[in-house]
Amino acid sequence: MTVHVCSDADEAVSGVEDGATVLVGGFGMAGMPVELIDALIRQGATGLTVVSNNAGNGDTGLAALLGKGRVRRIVCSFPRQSDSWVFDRLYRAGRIELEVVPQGTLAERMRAAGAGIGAFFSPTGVGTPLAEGRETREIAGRTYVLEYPIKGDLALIGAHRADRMGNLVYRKTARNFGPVMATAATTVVAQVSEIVDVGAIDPEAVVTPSIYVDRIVRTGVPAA
Amino acid sequence: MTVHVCSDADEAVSGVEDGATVLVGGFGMAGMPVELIDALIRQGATGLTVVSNNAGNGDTGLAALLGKGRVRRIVCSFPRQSDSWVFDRLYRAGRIELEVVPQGTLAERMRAAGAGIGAFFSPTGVGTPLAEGRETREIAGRTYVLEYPIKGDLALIGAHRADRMGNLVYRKTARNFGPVMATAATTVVAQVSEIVDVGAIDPEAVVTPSIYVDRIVRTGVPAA
Amino acid sequence: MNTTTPPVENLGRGPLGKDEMAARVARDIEHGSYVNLGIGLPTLVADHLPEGSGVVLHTENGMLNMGPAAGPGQVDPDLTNAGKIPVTELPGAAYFHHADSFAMMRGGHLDTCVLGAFQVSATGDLANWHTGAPDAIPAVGGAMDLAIGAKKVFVMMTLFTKDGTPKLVPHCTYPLTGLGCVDRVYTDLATFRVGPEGATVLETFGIAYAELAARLDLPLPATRLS
Amino acid sequence: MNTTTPPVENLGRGPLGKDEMAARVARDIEHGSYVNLGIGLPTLVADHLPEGSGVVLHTENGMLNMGPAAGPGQVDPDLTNAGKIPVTELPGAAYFHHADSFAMMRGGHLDTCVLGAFQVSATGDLANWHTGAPDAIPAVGGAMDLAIGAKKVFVMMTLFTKDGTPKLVPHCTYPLTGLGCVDRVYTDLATFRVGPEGATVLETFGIAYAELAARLDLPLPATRLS
Repeated sequence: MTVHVCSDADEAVSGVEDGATVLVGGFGMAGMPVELIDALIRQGATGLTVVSNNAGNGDTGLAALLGKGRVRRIVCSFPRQSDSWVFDRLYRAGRIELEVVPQGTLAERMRAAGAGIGAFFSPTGVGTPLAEGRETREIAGRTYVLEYPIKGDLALIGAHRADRMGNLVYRKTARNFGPVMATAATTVVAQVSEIVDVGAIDPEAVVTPSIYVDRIVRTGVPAA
Repeated sequence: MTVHVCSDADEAVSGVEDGATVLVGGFGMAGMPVELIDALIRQGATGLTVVSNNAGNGDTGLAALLGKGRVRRIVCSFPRQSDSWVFDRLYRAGRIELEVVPQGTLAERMRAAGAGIGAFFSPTGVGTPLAEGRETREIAGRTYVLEYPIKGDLALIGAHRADRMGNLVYRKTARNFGPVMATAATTVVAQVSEIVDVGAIDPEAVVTPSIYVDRIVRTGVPAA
Repeated sequence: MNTTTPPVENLGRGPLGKDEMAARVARDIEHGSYVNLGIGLPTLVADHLPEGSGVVLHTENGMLNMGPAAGPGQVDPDLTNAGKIPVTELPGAAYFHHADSFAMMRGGHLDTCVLGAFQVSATGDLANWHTGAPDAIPAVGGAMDLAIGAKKVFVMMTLFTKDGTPKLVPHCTYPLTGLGCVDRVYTDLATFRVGPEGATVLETFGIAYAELAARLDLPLPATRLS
Repeated sequence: MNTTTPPVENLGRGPLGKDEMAARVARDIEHGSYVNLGIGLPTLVADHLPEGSGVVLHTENGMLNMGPAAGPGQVDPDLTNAGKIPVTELPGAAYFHHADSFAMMRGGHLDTCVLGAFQVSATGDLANWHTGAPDAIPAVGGAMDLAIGAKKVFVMMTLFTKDGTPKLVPHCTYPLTGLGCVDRVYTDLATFRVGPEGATVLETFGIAYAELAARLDLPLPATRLS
């Protein structure tokens, strides 16, 4: 349905319920929807499941959400980083559940959710601890593990530019998980640096078509 | 590996072996690589399996390839059209095998081949004759049918513009199957209306990255 | 609280013509929704969407915000709809490849899709791709993807074949396109809701409910829960 | 006809330094190939590709034709490599999202990927994501995708840990990243081929073959089929 152009990030994240599954874009800081995460902290929803590549860096953004105790469970590929002290402390204290998923499988499981695929056989992780106890199958001489979709109630993504219909383009490697998460959540919220008139984005260059986007909000260009 | 810029369509399709599986782009005439198909007819390979949305229109292009008796088997979603008389005649004479696949499943099976997915569960076609005798599974309350990848030895696609590295962009709905087929074949040949210098295509707007493209050839803009 | 509503009988008029059917479907398409109109009769619906409806049309060959059919001088062989008819592009359009286009459908992102049909069953099974004739060449195209590919699936068809056989049936006899996928059936004589509970009549056109029920070979309660 | 080739012993010199290892790997990367260089040691390989090699670097966070690390004044927070280091863009680059980027890897489209490792087995099993320490927080990132995601997988590592334990082993004791996925192992002391037939030495640096074989706990035939 028609995209809603929000006046601020607080409006953009209104209505998130306790226990929701939230897909959070970004790879490191590139594409990280910092203002939306800050607004989600103010909004107050708790008991969240967060799906994101990392488990927060430093003390801001996703790390701050974790630090406030709002996240019950995190699904990510690479939680352990030099500056993931907030997550590390929670994890070692047994105060957060962790599901580690190979990075490409994480992306493909969200793509499957967005594409209506019930499950898929992936060669990634076969024979490793991450596939232990899981269904495997040999197909044409190769072994695969069965992977299921990951669907969000909410996706928070950082894009570059939106038109007033909700078509999105990204910048460079900040594209990363945004276009995939936009297909995989019931409500998709994008923070962008610029909102332009309908017709100002080349239809050949649209990365996330408007159909996937529910709310957009213009925020300042995130600090480097 | 580095793309080869061919001097003509005949060079572009050289080396195709009898019995090869050839993915042929296009939806109707939009994106149909007519010059490459004509060159494939001259090249002479026979006993081919062709994967394409339609089974040829009129007497040219794919229909001509069929008409020459070079195609043993066709995998497509919509063979029967008002102008598919060449296919119709061969089919009714028992001189061509047909596998009918729902259009989206056809695209997704090629995507799976390109993405290294061993098989996937799709809701499309469940309970219909096209899923009869196939493996099904109920996942989260919905029934799915298991679909396998379709991989080509060769893909012939029609794009709009290439740079000299092989990055491709398309035009409007002529994009259709091209980007998917480009990921799903061992050798990918693209005919384009224009070859430009490296750097002349916006990296944000590349649709088929150069890694997927083996040979490019400039041909005239196909007649409407 | 559940209430029951009897069907609205629009008498003192004939059955709906094609354009009236299209207008009737258009009335049920929500403002700002994303819609796929199937080949044939459903294409007419586009002409009846009100000015400023904000409806965005999807064509499964890879486009959102498709415009009307191309007029003279507007034909571009690279820009067609799923029926291979030259069309136009509206501001805010987006192009994408076939895997992405059908992922959009299969993933349930379209709000509504409107399809033609040979038969629809009372429980919403759809048959619209194959007559089952033994010598017919099977051709499915995007029919099965569309059947399961929208939040709401509307069928638009005449209620009877030319020889008077009902197309809304207890069980489809033609090969199926999709199982339990249809939500509403818009016909020249009546509009129906179909689904797990069976068929109910929402309204009739130029025919009394009792006469309609008598001509159909299925249970058709006179009232429905709403 | 199969012939056998003894390993080349490069004596009269010490083991390879980091940059010499990187240069050695670079020599085996084909002109015009598409390559992913893992985080850490493998990143150095980029500096040793010859001018005009035509090699196109992939970074799994969504880019082809990545350029060198960003210099002062070139840093763009939206343009980083998989190690989150600011990088640059070369002409002919392309950006794509994560599902497309990992489809490219999983689908076997990269010609070569170069990875670091904790351990590699003689049959090509790779362990490079987890030390198995019970209190370690598991973090896999793209390691498992890379391990299976290229036509050829090269490992680049020192042959022994600091305390002298071999990292080329009969069977990995650390948790696996991938099964039978490594083709070649480039180390400071020797280059190996690994695979279903076990490990063979292609060349040594600053150590005689016999001494190398004695220090490793695995069968190491002195000749190989070629």
